[in-house]
Amino acid sequence: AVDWKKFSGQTINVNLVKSPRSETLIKYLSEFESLTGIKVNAEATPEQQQRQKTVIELSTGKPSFDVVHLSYHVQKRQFEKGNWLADISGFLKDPSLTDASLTEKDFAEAGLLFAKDSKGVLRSLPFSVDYWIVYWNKELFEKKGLSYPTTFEELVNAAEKITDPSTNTYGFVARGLKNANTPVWTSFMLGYGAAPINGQGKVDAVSKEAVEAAKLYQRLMTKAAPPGVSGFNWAEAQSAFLQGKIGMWFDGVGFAPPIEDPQKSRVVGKTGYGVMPKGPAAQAAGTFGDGLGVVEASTKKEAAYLFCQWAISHDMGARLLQAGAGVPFRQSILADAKVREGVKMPGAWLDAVAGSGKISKLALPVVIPVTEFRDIYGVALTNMIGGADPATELKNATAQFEPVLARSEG
Amino acid sequence: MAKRLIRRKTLDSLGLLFVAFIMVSPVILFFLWMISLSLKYEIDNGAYPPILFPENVAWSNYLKVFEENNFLLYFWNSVLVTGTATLLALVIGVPSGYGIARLKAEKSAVVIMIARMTPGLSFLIPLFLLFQWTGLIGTLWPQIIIHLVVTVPIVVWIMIGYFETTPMELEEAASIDGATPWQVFRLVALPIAKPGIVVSFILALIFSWNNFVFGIVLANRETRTLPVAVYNMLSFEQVSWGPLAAAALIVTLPVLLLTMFAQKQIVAGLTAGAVKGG
Amino acid sequence: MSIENSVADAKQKRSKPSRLAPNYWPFVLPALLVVSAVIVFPWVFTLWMSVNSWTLGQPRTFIGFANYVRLAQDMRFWESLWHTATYTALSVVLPLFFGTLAALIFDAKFPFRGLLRGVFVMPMMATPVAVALVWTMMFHPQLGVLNYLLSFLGIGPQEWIYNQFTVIPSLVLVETWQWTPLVMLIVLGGLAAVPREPYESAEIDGANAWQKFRYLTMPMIAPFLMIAVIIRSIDAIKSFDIIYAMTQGGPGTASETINIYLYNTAFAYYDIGYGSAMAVVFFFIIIALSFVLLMVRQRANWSDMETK
Amino acid sequence: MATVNIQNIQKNYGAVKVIHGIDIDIADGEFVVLVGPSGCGKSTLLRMIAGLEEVSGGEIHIGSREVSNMPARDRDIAMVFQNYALYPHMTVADNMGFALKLKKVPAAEIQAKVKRAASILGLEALLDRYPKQLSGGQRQRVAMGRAIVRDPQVFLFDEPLSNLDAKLRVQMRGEIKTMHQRIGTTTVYVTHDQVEAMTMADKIVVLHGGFIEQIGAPLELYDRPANIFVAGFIGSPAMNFIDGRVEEGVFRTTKGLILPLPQAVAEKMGGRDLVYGIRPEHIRASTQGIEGRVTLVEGTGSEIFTRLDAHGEDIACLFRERFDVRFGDTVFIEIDPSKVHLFDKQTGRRI
Amino acid sequence: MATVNIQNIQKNYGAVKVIHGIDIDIADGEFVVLVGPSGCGKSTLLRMIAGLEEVSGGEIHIGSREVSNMPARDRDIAMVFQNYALYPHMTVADNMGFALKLKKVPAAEIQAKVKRAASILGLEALLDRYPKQLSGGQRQRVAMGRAIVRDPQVFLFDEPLSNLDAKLRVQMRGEIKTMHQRIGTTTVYVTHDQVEAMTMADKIVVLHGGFIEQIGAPLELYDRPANIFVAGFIGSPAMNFIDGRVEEGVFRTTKGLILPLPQAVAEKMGGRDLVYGIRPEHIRASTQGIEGRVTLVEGTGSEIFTRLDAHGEDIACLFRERFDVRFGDTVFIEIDPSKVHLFDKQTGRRI
Ligand SMILES: Nc1ncnc2c1ncn2[C@@H]1O[C@H](COP(=O)(O)OP(=O)(O)OP(=O)(O)O)[C@@H](O)[C@H]1O
Ligand SMILES: Nc1ncnc2c1ncn2[C@@H]1O[C@H](COP(=O)(O)OP(=O)(O)OP(=O)(O)O)[C@@H](O)[C@H]1O
Ligand SMILES: [Mg+2]
Ligand SMILES: [Mg+2]
Repeated sequence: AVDWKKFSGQTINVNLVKSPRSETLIKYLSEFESLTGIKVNAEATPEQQQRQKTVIELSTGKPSFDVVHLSYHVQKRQFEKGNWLADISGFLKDPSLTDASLTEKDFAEAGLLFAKDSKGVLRSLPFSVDYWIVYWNKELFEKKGLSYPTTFEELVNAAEKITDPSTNTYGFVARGLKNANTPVWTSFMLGYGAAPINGQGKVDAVSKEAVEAAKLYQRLMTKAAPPGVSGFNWAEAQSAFLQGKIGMWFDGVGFAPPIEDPQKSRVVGKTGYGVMPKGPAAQAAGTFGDGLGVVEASTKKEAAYLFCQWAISHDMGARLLQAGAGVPFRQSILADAKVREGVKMPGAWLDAVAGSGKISKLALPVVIPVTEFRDIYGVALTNMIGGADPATELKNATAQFEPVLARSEG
Repeated sequence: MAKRLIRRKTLDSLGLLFVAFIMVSPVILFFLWMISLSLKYEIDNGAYPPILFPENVAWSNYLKVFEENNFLLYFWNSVLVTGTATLLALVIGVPSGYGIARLKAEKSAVVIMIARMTPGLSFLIPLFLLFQWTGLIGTLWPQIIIHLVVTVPIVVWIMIGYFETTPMELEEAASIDGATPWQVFRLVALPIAKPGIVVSFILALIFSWNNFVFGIVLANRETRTLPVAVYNMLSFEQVSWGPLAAAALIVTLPVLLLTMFAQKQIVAGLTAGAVKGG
Repeated sequence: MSIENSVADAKQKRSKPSRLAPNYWPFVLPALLVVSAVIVFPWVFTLWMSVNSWTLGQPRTFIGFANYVRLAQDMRFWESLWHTATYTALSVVLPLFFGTLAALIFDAKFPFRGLLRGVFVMPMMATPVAVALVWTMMFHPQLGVLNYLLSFLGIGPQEWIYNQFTVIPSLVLVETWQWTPLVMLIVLGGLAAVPREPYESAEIDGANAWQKFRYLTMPMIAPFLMIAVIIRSIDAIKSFDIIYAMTQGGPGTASETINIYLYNTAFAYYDIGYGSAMAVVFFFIIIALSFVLLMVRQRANWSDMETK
Repeated sequence: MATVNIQNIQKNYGAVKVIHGIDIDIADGEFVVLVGPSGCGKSTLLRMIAGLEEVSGGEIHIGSREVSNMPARDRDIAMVFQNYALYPHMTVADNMGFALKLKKVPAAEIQAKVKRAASILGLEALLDRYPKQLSGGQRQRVAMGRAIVRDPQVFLFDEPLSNLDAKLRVQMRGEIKTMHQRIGTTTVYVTHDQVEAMTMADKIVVLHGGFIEQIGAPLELYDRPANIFVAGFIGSPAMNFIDGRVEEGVFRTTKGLILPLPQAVAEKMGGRDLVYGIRPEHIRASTQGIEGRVTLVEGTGSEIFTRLDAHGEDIACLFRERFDVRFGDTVFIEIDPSKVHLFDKQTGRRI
Repeated sequence: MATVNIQNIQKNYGAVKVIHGIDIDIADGEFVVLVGPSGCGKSTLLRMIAGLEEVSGGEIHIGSREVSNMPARDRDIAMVFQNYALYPHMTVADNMGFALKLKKVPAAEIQAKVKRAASILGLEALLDRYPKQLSGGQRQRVAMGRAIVRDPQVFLFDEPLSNLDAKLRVQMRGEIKTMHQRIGTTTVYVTHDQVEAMTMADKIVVLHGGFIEQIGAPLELYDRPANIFVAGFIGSPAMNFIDGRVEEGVFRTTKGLILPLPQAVAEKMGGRDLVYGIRPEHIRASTQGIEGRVTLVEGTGSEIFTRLDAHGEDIACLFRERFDVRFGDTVFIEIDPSKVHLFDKQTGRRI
């Protein structure tokens, strides 16, 4: 069994991204401290800042933290290349450190893919998975006599039908702001059976499928989305949806809790949660995820590992899910009927999660300059909302991005 | 006739009052809205048409600010960073303003102005590395030191203006009276420049208090200052305009109070100082 | 007498410390040292990095001026330069206009003047980040209070910072809102320094109110307006907090100024070398701008009134 | 050119009455000096004539027009201010041409007029300078030039010389006088310097506390001051005033000193409490007469000013003869009885 | 108290020579006035004595000490500035005691000394006031008090009266003189006002362009000015200077006017180009003699100042007699030959 008290007395610093997930961790931190006797200094900062700071600190070789929370879809390659994360394969196999229930097999496929580096070495523990789903306003759908779309075609139709600027009502909203909007497009692309970077690591964003996906994006965002959407990040989109003026909102599964909070929402109980409709080539739920890693430079790797392990433990994962704050990567938790019973979110949400899990696909390429990728194509997408031709925009963006990619990978 | 005159004058000044009120209204509107946001639940904050006075007042927004974050610690950090940076700036900036004014050393003033012209961002990485090598990261010192880049130029600039206007003869009189240069400065020049010192103190305080860029990179959980903490209220996956506005209000409140309280001095000092400020 | 001797002699004469005039350098030195200490190292570092290729987490290599060459070919940089120029120009002109207007009003006497002036000055004192966040909420195209207010004037909803064409004007609106008071204070100082007597002369010479403003006030406060222009330009060109907190350069790159692009390059792409080159160029642009403005100021100056 | 007619003019600032109903008649082309101690209301009066200050009562006529409620710009007057009030941002030429420019006079004509005025004042070489590049005297001349160019009905001057040093003051007052002789515009000139008033005026108006003390030609005021105030104000060094009464044909001061009186007067005034006035320059040194101990000697070469303590009375004397006196010496003086002024003790009026 | 000895003192500002090697000996207790036109270097010289300005050459001795390179604070002098330079943040008492406080004199002793000085100057009631609560004259006295308290070896004054109005100036110059008579400290006093110089000085030093023109007692300068500059500078109104040469026992001006000369002089000077100097107050009105047309009249009651155009020469006259002259009148004047000064045309030196 795990010897929790072995590193009692040590102090570790934990650097988290501010989100409902990290808030759950912080909320129950005292449990971990009393369990292990390890003192934890945890701080959660907004995503953008946290990313900047952790990278700067890690690159100096003397980071001020032992555990780092990373977004796989953005930072995986970068962290690998910098050799910033410790190899924890050994810890996972050590029964005095790892609970028997935790095995590689328990993780969803996408999670393992995320957690292991290109050589197959385990560098982090997958913490939470984020599928993109469709939040839909049942009231607005009923009014127009519509039902939840099953294909992209239907999605567009429904969105356009619901849209009525005279009542300030719009059928569809998603991120339009540069950078944040790229995953929307790449998620669509999955439905066309394509990805922006092909298997050889080459950019492939001017394919017919890519252009089709971009056209879909353009159509939805220009015909059915509220004005100013090109400046919307998730926050603006969420605000709009919460006020009941939006038919469908396409974003991560983790944004659900405020929808069911009467202090924040006018759509409590009126919201449907739908799996991403089927595209012409495939049905796929864009998947993102984050994990917890032990910093290579840390001198308290074991204690840090204990923390990571605790964070993704059965109990903590259950709490995460039940609060609607996130979805654990561990199948055993999702499968546990007891856990499912405790979920506070509507059943439809859980169904959407489960349904998405079955068609999960990584939505962003695993490269170092993810931010540049998102920025460059994000600008192209924003331009499309402004009316630019998708094919040309994508071509220009690709021309810009190729050298960046070459520089970083070369 | 006199009555007619008086009536015309009051009309004039009422007209001016009206125009001034129009000019000020965007300010009033803004702060009113800020207060309103901070007192509403999310559901009212997103409402359209907007609600100015909510039915349910959300005092909890303020509670949340103090509960969820270590706001008191950040407040204290801000006080320490700003206070120390400002006091240090006075300690070195006031004599320097004096020296520059007396030396007519415009060139040294330019060096100090360059600090003002340098984009703040370009300090960040080098200084972060520097502070890490020196092991200061994790303390408040990096922020204090970097805030000096903000405070010292303000103090020096305003003080140059003040010392240039104090008559040289006073100091000559003092030196004839037997004062050493240091005594001349301490016993004569300094007391006379008191209003300038107060103003530069207030302004340095305000601009240091408001500084945001430096804190993003140099501060961590223990050493974060208020503006950064406010920005950190933005959390992923949860809009929370109410607490955000409450936090924003809490940060600006001390400064706004100070402004109201010392507006005469600030106006006087800034007009005098700013005029020199080119 | 040898040449060396005479050189040494000359040197000695020049450096002969004046025995009577107090030595003021000890007063200046501490601040000079502190400021140099804080800025010199960053500058050396930045200059050195700008001739290197260095992305955080990857090895650093010396590449000479390649970063600068890349910069010259970087469309996004040129675009940001253009954004910076328009942003700066607008952020100078508008506060200048409104600030002058406000100064003229607050120079007159009327009830509650002090109070209103105090309120008017508040925006420049308020914490920019806090201010920016509240403005963001007010700009929301669907739910924001600004569109609501506009609807009373019969103006349809605007997209404000959410539209690539209106984003810079909207940001400038905030910038104007925040920094008009500074201009007002400077001009107020100018008005206070303007002698009153010429107005009586002008009255007797037959000038009406507009003529007094046109021929006396304007030219006499011109030097102060120049100062306002200089201060405002330097601040506006470096503007960061507001843009960063409100749009981060978006939509697209429609509001990406050099400072924001610089920030993104260094802190989002971790491309320190390239970012440093950008910082160097940016700094020289600021210096050049200040220099030009100072020259203009010297020319536009009918007197050195403001230097007394 | 025009007459200026001031009728029962009053001025209050709030509850404070500053001018108490004053009448002055100024003839066409006359040079009138308003003189009086600081704060007596000279500037206020002048500014009311100019239209820079509103009247609280009474009327002002310039020529045949009632101007009391007319704005300054319509009164057709020109004014030279104490500190000249030049437009600091305009050249000398622009300063002088400004009024004409406002009247939309063609540029060529403006230039011609400015040139003419400049040549009168010897400013030709300075037309392109800015005020701050000028000396005090030059600025003063520009201010006058600005007035001349307009060819107004009335010139107003408010202490135009008080910012100049002594030498320049003497020179400029000559120039102003000469200019007036040449162009003959009606002029009202304010000063608190009685030498200026005496040397320049056709007519002096002595103001005091918002009332007129006396109006008259300079020598009239010197020879027959209407009251103690005017007597003390006009003449430098100031007249000696000694309290006492007329007894047995002489004047006996309260301290017991005996002073001479003209015969005729002595007979009429017996027994009244009076103030005895004698100007320092009307006292002669002598070998007999009134004895005094010297308490101050100031010699300038051409004159010797001394103060004597005579029987406890402090008497100032101005001697034109060169003679050797020192602090503490005892000297004798004589007073010319015909130069004595007598004033009523209560009212201060001349007798 | 001490002597002050100035030897070959020079001062350059960069390449500009402002003081050209000056020697002045000041006896213990003497009151020396430095006088001269603006910019002649008076202040510079005084400030070199004070130690506020470095000497570029030469030596200054105070008593037996060479002080040329001593900082001001060690020279044991006191100085009164033109605008008094009172410390605005200190009370009158603190202002006066400041120097003693710096010397670490015990507080009780400071208080006593301040009290004594205050009583000399009549400042007892004002000791707790701040400078801005004082009138100009009171400030002036505080500035003197600050000097007195220290009981220094030398007092220096730089135009201490020039900011006061005429009346007060006369009064204060009396007070300064009186104070000097009482405490007898060696004093160097700078002014550009020749009346001040004449009335106050034991010895006057006339400076001009960084050179000494003449050193002497006041009447010496008035009666026997060493050169044209001093002759023109001392005396008010200024002396008339007329170019010409001595021919046949009289002085014939370049324009042909004949002026009288003392017999003895006329004989010696035959044929030389000279400048003829006569003071306006040494010209008498007459019924015959030199004829002139009046170009300016300024009467103050006790005197009449006129300028005459006599045969093309401009002659200023000051008449003490009252007589009626008008602009344009023709009058006759007489010159007392014994009061005539003659100067060499080339060198300007007195002959
Ligand atoms: N705006 C004002 N409000 C109130 N009182 C005033 C105002 N202007 C002048 N006074 C008062 O009116 C009186 C006359 O002032 P005025 O300026 O006319 O004096 P003056 O004779 O010109 O004096 P000076 O010789 O000092 O210029 C003074 O007692 C002054 O205090
Ligand atoms: N710091 C300086 N640099 C250059 N020249 C100077 C400086 N100070 C004074 N001078 C010049 O030295 C000369 C003498 O100046 P100083 O002040 O001694 O004159 P002054 O006799 O006191 O005149 P005033 O009566 O106007 O006070 C002047 O020509 C002046 O321009
Ligand atoms: Mg006046
Ligand atoms: Mg001087």
